[in-house]
Amino acid sequence: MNKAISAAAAAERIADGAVIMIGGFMGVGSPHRLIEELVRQKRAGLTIIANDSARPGVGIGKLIDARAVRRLIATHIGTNPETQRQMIAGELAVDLVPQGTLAERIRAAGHGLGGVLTPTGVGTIAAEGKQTLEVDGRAFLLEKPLAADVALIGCHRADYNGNLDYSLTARNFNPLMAMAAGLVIAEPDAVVPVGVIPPDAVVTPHVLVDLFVQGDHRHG
Amino acid sequence: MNKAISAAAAAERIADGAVIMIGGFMGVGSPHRLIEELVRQKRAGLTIIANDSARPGVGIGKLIDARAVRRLIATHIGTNPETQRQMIAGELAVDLVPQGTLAERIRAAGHGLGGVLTPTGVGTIAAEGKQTLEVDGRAFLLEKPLAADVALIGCHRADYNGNLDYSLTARNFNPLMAMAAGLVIAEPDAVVPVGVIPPDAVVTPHVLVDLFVQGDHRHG
Amino acid sequence: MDDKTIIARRVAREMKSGQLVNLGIGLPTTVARYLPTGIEVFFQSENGIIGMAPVPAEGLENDSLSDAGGSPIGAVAGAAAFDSCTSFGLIRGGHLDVTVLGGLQVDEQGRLANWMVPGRMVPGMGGAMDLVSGARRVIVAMTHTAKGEAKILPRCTLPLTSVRRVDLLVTELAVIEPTAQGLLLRETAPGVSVDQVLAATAARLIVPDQVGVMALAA
Amino acid sequence: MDDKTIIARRVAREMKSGQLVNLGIGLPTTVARYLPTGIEVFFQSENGIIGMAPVPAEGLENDSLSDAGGSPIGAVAGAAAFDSCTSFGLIRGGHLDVTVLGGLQVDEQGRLANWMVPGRMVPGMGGAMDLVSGARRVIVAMTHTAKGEAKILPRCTLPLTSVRRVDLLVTELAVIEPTAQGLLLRETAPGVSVDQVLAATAARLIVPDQVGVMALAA
Repeated sequence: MNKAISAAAAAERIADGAVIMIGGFMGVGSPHRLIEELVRQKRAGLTIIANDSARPGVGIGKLIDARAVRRLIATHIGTNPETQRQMIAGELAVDLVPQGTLAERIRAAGHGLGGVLTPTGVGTIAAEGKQTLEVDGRAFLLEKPLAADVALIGCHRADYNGNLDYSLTARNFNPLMAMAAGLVIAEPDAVVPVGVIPPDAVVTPHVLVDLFVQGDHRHG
Repeated sequence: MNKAISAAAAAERIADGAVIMIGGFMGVGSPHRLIEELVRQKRAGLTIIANDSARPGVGIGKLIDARAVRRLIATHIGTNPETQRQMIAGELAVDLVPQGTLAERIRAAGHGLGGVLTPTGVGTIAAEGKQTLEVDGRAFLLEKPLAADVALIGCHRADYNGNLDYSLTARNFNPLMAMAAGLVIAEPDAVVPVGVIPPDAVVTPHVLVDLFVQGDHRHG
Repeated sequence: MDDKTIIARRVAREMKSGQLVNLGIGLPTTVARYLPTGIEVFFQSENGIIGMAPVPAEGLENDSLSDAGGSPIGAVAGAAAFDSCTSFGLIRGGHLDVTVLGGLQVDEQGRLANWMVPGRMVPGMGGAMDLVSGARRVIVAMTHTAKGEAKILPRCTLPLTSVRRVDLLVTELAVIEPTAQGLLLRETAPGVSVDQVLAATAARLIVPDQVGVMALAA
Repeated sequence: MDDKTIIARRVAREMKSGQLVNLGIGLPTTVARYLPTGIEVFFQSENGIIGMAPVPAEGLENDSLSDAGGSPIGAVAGAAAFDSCTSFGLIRGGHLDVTVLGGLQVDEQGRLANWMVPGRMVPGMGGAMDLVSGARRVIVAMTHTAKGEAKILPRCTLPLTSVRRVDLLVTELAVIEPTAQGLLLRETAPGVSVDQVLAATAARLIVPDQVGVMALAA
């Protein structure tokens, strides 16, 4: 099963209006080539689930600039004035979620859990519309799983089978999202033979990865 | 802050009647020297939280043999006839928990969650005494966090600060337990200088580890 | 060919290349021996690995590498190791394509009991409840009867492993597919008649006009 | 010394060796510059690292290594990298000793509002709600007033970050400890009188017989 694909062909698998998780934190660890292909192919009406929308011209910010996004589920948009402008103008719906809660909701979807109870947000605006449960005398919000049609994963290496590893803070939401979407497309910095990533270093096992983007070749 | 300690001195920190998580799966990845010290020091009345009790004479089985355990919370005792004998004789209380649920309950405690909703066990004996919640039309059990006084962690390497890595299937419950107990004692195969375990390979960050057992020295 | 070999060889034919498969301890484990040529699957062991393989030779065992029964295993190139939460996240989250499990009883609703006999044998459920609740496809591999007693019953008398309907039941006599309408007899073993299967089954079986003959992997 | 430097230098004195510390973006980040000699703490950045350090020299930045604001950082020997669930597990699970956060308002119950001004500024809560709910010790580092308006109020007019009472509030004028009884004035800044603090504070302050003078880290 050959999972290697060009960024252009990978992006073609994604429909207008799709719900897409995109890894990265302020652009660090985001799958930049896939994002650029979605912009180039003029994808529209997307729902994006991500930590943030980075800055104009950077990472997910490029999708915002291109008005490809109808709804953004994120933890923070303070660094992107264009996201805020579109939100205030009513062109973009933004759901703000506490960061640890976003991580757990994505994980819950990927791990087959019906939800998790978190103390974060109890008694605040973040509790609106949510069930508050008391467990052993403490109050928690019931946070539901969050899944997507597609996950776009930035990673350090992919082996030919699709095993992935990550580098430093570029890991962030990527491995969580790789478990929570119907179609998982990874964009590695480098592709390596099977066995090069040792078993203990594999963070995302290959069975979770449907496709990975081939590298640009620089061999002489 | 020097976290290095002998197995004997580490075991002395653990009181009779303590609630102890012990990593390992059929003995693989268990902290064998710490277990042996608890037996040697005649610790009694313990509550052990672990995947299994291995076999007589092996791993946690040694604590069972020594009648050090009053209560065992585990997923499987079928491989240890002595555990079953003590249970049937009423000498040992055994709580059986589905394996994925045990893992999530320990994780929930370590991650500050009030619980998780799992489909596992709905409509079975495992649901007895638990709240069943419906979320978006599906039934789930509310599983509560499980914490301990002490966690005994088997690992591959510890650096001087207490960062841990693991090898192959010896990882199992160890990193989960290292987040879920008041006192965390690691037993590495080897101790290495800070920096030898690269940041991406650290599975248990040092801040979680209170003490680690020094190696037996074989230098010439 | 003994009963267990028949079962393992028939189950082996259910595997498709690229699938992630978890085989229970005992009979299910032997399915790996009979994978048809050209079929390459990845084996998960719930204690924390994808890419389980036999130890290639005596003396090459590793203390940190075992199956869920604690027996030494090997690993293929490209194996991945992980903790118990991730292992069961793969199972519960629908990332495991197939699990093959032994059984004590299966009922007319296709529900499995395989983890305890109250008052007599209480080994614990281990990973079985998660596997049956979470795997995309659950195959039960068990002998049709035990000491002459039927194990396929109108209703399980033993505690259930899950209320989820399993997908396929393979015995030495038959292949049965639990459906919303009931237990559908798909195939009989070579030389076994439909009446022989019915006689050995306490549950009602739906017998279609065409019942196939079990083909066994070599 | 400007107001923000006074605050950062006072907060720095709260750190104890061996602690795991998370510093918010902006003013809180500057606390790292003023750690007293001999105090060694570990800095977590919620985007997934323990052992954050400044980049040692220009040109040594790494594209895969940044703080929660997206700015390049370095790492100490013995740093650890992890995913967002683990990062917030550390925070929510009580493994983070101290978080230092900026504030828009703090009320008499010691509750913080720091993530939005409805209709005017909606950056999102990022990790702030988890940090305030989960850290063992929450220190708010903020200017005492904004454009002459009090920020320490009987009740926050802005949406709360958490209903949890924060542990310490450090401004350029005072150190205030929120308690079950109310806001306790612990220290005033050098040259600042109790009356000056009271005048700049809309909330009721409990003024003990002894109010100390803020000592600042060098």
